[in-house]
Amino acid sequence: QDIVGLITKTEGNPFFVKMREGAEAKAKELGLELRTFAGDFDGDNESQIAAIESLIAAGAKGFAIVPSDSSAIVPTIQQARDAGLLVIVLDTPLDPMDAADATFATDNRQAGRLIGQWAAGTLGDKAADAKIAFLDLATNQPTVDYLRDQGFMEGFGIDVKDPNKYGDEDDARICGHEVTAGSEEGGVTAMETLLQRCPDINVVYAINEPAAAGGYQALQAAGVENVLIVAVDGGCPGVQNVKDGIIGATAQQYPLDMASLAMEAIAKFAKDGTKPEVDPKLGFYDTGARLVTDKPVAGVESIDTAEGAKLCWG
Amino acid sequence: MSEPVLEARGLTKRYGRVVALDNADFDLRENEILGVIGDNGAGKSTLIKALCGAVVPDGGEIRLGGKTVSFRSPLEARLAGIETVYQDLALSPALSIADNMFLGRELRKPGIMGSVFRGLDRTKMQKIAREKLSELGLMTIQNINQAVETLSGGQRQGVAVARAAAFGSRVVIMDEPTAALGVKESRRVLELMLDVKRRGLPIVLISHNMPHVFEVADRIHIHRLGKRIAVINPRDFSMSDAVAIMTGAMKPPAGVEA
Amino acid sequence: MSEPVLEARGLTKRYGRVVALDNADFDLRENEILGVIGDNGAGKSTLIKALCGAVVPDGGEIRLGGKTVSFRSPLEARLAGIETVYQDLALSPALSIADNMFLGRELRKPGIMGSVFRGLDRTKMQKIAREKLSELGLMTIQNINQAVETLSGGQRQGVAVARAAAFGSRVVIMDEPTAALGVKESRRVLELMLDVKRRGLPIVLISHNMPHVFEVADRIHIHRLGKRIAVINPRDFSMSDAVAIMTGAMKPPAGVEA
Amino acid sequence: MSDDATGSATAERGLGNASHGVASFDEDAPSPLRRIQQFFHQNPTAIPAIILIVAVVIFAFVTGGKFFGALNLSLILAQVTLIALLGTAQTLVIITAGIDLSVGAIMVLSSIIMGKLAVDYQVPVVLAFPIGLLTGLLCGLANGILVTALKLPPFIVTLGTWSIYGALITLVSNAATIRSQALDQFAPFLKSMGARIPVGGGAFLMYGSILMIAVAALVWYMLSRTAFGRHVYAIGDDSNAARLSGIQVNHTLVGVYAIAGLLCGIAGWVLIGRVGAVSPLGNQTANLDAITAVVIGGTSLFGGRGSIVGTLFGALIVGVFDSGLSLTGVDPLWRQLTVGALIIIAVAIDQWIRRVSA
Amino acid sequence: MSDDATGSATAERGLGNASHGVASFDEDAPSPLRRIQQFFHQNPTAIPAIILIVAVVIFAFVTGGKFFGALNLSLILAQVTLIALLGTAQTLVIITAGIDLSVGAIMVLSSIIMGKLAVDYQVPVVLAFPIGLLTGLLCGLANGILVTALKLPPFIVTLGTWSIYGALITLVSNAATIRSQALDQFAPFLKSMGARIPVGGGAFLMYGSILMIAVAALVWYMLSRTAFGRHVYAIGDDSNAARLSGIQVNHTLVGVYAIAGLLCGIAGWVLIGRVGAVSPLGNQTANLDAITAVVIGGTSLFGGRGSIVGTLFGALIVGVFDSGLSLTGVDPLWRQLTVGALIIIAVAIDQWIRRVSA
Ligand SMILES: Nc1ncnc2c1ncn2[C@@H]1O[C@H](COP(=O)(O)OP(=O)(O)OP(=O)(O)O)[C@@H](O)[C@H]1O
Ligand SMILES: Nc1ncnc2c1ncn2[C@@H]1O[C@H](COP(=O)(O)OP(=O)(O)OP(=O)(O)O)[C@@H](O)[C@H]1O
Ligand SMILES: [Mg+2]
Ligand SMILES: [Mg+2]
Repeated sequence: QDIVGLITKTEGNPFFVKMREGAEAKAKELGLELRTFAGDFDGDNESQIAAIESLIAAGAKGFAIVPSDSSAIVPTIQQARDAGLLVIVLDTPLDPMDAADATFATDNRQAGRLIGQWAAGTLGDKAADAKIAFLDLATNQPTVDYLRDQGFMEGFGIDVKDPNKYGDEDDARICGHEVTAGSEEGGVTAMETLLQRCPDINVVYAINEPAAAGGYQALQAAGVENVLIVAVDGGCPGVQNVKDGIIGATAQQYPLDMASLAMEAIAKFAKDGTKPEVDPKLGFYDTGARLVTDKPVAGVESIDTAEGAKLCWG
Repeated sequence: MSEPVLEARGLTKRYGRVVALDNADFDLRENEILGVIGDNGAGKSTLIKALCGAVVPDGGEIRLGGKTVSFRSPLEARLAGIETVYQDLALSPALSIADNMFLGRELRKPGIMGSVFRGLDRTKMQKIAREKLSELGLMTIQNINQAVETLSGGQRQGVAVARAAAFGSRVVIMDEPTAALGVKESRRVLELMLDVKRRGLPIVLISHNMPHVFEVADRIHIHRLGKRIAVINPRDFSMSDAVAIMTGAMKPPAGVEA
Repeated sequence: MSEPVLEARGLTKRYGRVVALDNADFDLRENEILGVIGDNGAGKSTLIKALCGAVVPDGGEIRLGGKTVSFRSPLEARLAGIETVYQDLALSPALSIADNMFLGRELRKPGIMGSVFRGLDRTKMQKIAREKLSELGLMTIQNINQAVETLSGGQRQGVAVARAAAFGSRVVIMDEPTAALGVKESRRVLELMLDVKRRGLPIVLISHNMPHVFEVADRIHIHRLGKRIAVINPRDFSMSDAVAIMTGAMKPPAGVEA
Repeated sequence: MSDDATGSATAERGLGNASHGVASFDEDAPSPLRRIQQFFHQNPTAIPAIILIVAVVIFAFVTGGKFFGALNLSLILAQVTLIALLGTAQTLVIITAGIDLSVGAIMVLSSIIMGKLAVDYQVPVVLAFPIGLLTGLLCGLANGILVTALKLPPFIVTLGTWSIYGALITLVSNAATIRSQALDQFAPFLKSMGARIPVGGGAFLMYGSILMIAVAALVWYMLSRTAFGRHVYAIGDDSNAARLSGIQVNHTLVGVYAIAGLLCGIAGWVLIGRVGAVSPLGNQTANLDAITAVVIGGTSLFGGRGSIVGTLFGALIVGVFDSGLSLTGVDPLWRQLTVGALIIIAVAIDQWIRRVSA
Repeated sequence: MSDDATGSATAERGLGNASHGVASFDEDAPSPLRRIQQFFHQNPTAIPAIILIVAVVIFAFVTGGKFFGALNLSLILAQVTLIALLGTAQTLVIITAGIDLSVGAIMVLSSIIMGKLAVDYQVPVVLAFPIGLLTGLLCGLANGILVTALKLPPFIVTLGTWSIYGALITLVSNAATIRSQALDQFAPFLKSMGARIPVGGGAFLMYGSILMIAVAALVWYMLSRTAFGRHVYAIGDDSNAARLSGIQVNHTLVGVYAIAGLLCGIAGWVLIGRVGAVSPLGNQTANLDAITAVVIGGTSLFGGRGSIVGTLFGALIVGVFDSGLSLTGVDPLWRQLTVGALIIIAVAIDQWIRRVSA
């Protein structure tokens, strides 16, 4: 039996739990022996290095990894590739992207753009004097954090200045950025803080749906109505929240697809040595991000929550 | 000879490779002050710790009022009426004098506040503590709520002694109660001991101060190398003989040999 | 009257609202044993701590061999030749006897191992420690590398006393060196003190044990309420008079009043 | 008495008319600074209170009054509620000279058990809720038993159980969030602590904050007015002396850890209300925040000294700094830096004041 | 001598021919269990060694020998290198009865200063490298000065500086990683500690591991063979006694924190080699891992006792468990749970053995 690996960022996040379930099912179907690893926290590079080393030592054929530190893991991935392993990066591309054999990911900037365009479209003329709160991930701005944030701004029509960094913009519509660690608790506190700075907030961008749910909770508690909340992820509770009108729209990702595609690619590589193809323009295989909303906006492609619920994870 | 109140036979206690108690015997009679003397490390403190539940002996038997007892904690010994002043005092520095006196036997408020809410009756405890301290004439404490750590060494010793004297109902044990005390303070503790004796309680006094022991003790238990080697009457022996027996310079004469 | 070796004038030290030293004077002469007596809390320990740099006095002057000194740490006093046995011993329990004896004055290996690599000459330190301990006839230590915490209270006191006696070059101060000791052990410490005196070093002995003080002291400094109230010659005064002066029962007679 | 027992007797003849007065010294007027120091020394909980007031005043100026908004003050109280609850649990443990690194994990685990039972298994909330609290109690009990029965250092025990409870969180929850709507449907009671009572002027009081204050008052009563509380202090002070004084040290310690666990369970309930959902994410820093609140509140990590009131002030101080800095528009990064510095400064002032003999 | 000083003199007449023998007791044969306990009591570092050996043997069986692969053993050594280095720094501090929560942050900060200077500002590596180490030293020095000059508890000081150094990491690095290629171009020296020397059979030795062992040996020498080391133990044992014995407590403490900082700087260098890049992320759990290694290695959190060798074993134990469990194919979640339990068990065994009077 060929050994394959799956290395995720953490253990506790439903996104990675789903990814692992997808990989497990696929590996079983293909007759592969799957070894799974995870870091202790988001950003735990050391554990991922150790995981790659044990996979090399175990003689694995290849592995899929969601990198915690997309540039610092590159030298270790190079080692694995030098040792003949097929390395497929999931969800968060490496920096540089071609350091992996293939990348199966959502285009996070595009996902951000989708919700930005949708928000701008929904507001219409009022977009010109919107007040936007940003519920971001962490103070050190990891890749997904700035990609989604800046994508949203692009979609919404805000000058992003440095496209790889948020916080340097001078658009008056931006109320402020607060970090949430991607959790409900963080979302509540961050929203409370931002509400004090601008009580007239009417658009909320959230890094993911838990942070959005927390933000909603804080808005509700403060009695602030009619706020447009957008997020990225597309987990089942998130889609449900879109359906319930809590979140206006979310950009859905497909972690199950990423994982099972990766397992198939490694199985193929183990059999005949062929490496997966990637979109030459994007530089990675886009597993797609679809906008889920029940209030479609002209010019922004979207699916409704019923369909979103069928495709959702976690 | 009256029946012993507290009696022990064949106590042994081992700390790793050190045998602190080696088949030791002990007898305390009604209404007496029993002096216990012995070299440093002879096992005196270990002996009384075994008697009051602070260490569980490896072997041997302890009888209180004729009944075999086996204390697994100082609390049990205390409930049986044995109060002890430990060599290292056993006070909680950050707690007040009153708190320390009632530690582990706090009084609760009467009525529902005490039974349901388990509230402490602090006024009553402070009153009793003040009474006990002044009744024993031991010292003039200005503030019964002062933390024990703010007291001088002598005053602390006083609190420990007063606690034991106030609450002992069967036996009071004092392990070197005057070691850190000045002349005046030592005198008060000796007077207190005679006072407690007058109240009918037997006392065990461990001390390196021979004049003190010879002054107040009715009988003297001499401890050597982990066991009792003699019990003498201070009226029959001179201090120098007691020291000679204690240090092994002289064989205990027949009749007093334990 | 010889010139004082160590002398202090008008020392004061305040702990919050407690005045531990209240304008206290002190004189130690060449080649004498000076007894210091006083009630608990009179300020004796604070006085000698001020003399050996362990506390910095709020005011007053200290002169060593006629020169004004002001020690900001025990190390400075030690470098000036003053060695102290503290009431609470000041040993490091987990370190060995030899380590404790040389703590803060370790010997380094000769040559490059010592000067560059700063290696300790453990063999030599152990040898000297063993020599000092047996030269002083104080005890038969089986293993000089034993941790101090495995020693009995008496043995620990012995190590502290031996350390001070071995390294003091100007003055040796002992704060209640026999408080925890048995009769035999106390005797050895007293002998050791006379021995140190024969070697020409003056000694300060603080003790609550009047017979001990009267036995070895050449002069007795009586401390009361934070200051020296008298200096007496033990040959001219009885113990009871000294105690009376010390406790305030008797006014210090003219001539000895400090 | 033997004929030669004369030594002490003769020495003590001098005691005949010894003065029995207590030593008294004349005290000259202390400097004003010294006097302030003395005041605080006698009223230790006043220190964090003063630091808090000074911080509030400064921020009120810097933010041009915005800080003093009724809403802002209400928010600060709501935001510190969880840390204050965990801090209360932590204070109990730290007074015994222990430490509990697992408080955050116990809180989240309890909230998940409640929510999961009520929503996914549709257990009636009258059962699910107490089972959730019981989970907290049992987790604390396990800590206490390991600490006393195996005589392990609390740091190690709770480091280990932190890992274990953390893994249980993921296992039990399957890393899935229980949504607000699902709670509304099956167990709105679990969300009740997040509700707010308006008190006028935009200010509000969260039910959870009221519960927190009630719990803190109860624990304060327990610590300062019951025998159990005296025993807790005595154990932290000197556990050997406490044992010799007849205190059942192990029983008391197990009790302390179990109560701390129960308080974490209660915090789990408040967490659900505050977040509006049951989520396995987050609260990784809750332990450290709680310990910080306790220490700023003047409780000694070496045990025996400390108070619940101090911890509440400690939590408020951190909350006020966080909120004040964010209102002045300080970037989260600089906020992190400033809060770090402020912790050190707050404790430095505290230490200076306590050092009465300085 | 005054005429009435007779008490003690008469009592001591009896001393004339006192026996001068040392007390001796007959010792009956101890049980084998007791004998094992006694052996370990006299050789405390043997305990983690034995635990380690037992763990290795068990894993070798369970994984069918795979665990014993030369490559696998090499990997474990490489993987524990950083924790062992930080643990060495932490051991120094913990022996003084302190704690340093900022070790992980200092390590990352030092690595960023080196990398940033060498790559972004193109400072020659002969300058950038020592400046990076100096950063570590200065961070440690700051900790030490705060602990001694302000007399603050080390827990608070390093909690605060952890926050501060953490913020500095983000500020200095601008949250950007310095890539492997850039290092290769401007400062390959910074990556050198990650290079591996093959030692046959697939096994290898990372340069960083050799450096770690050399550093640990040096610190071991310092602790056990120099006066400074004796003073460090004495301070942790009883800092007041140490001061009275003439030790310059504050100087020594500042030295300890500064050396710990320098060791973290060295760890930062190894970190660059191990990762192959300079990254501001990560190492949030490095503190806790290092403390865990120290405690499993038998160093007391209350100070005065402990050894570097123990810490190395402690780090290896955690590494072996982690690797062994992952080789047996245990799911990461269960692994977290098991490691938590194993920490408790390892320390429990250790405690049992140390309790010689049990
Ligand atoms: N907890 C302990 N662990 C190990 N050894 C101990 C312990 N307690 C006492 N010992 C040893 O047991 C022996 C007897 O000690 P013990 O304290 O009973 O002597 P003692 O007669 O009270 O002496 P002293 O007059 O100095 O108080 C000593 O050798 C001592 O070192
Ligand atoms: N560190 C301290 N902090 C506060 N008060 C202190 C401190 N050290 C001593 N004192 C107080 O100073 C006074 C003098 O104490 P000191 O120890 O000098 O007395 P002493 O004469 O040595 O008494 P003893 O015979 O009991 O040893 C006492 O009232 C004591 O409580
Ligand atoms: Mg004793
Ligand atoms: Mg004294």
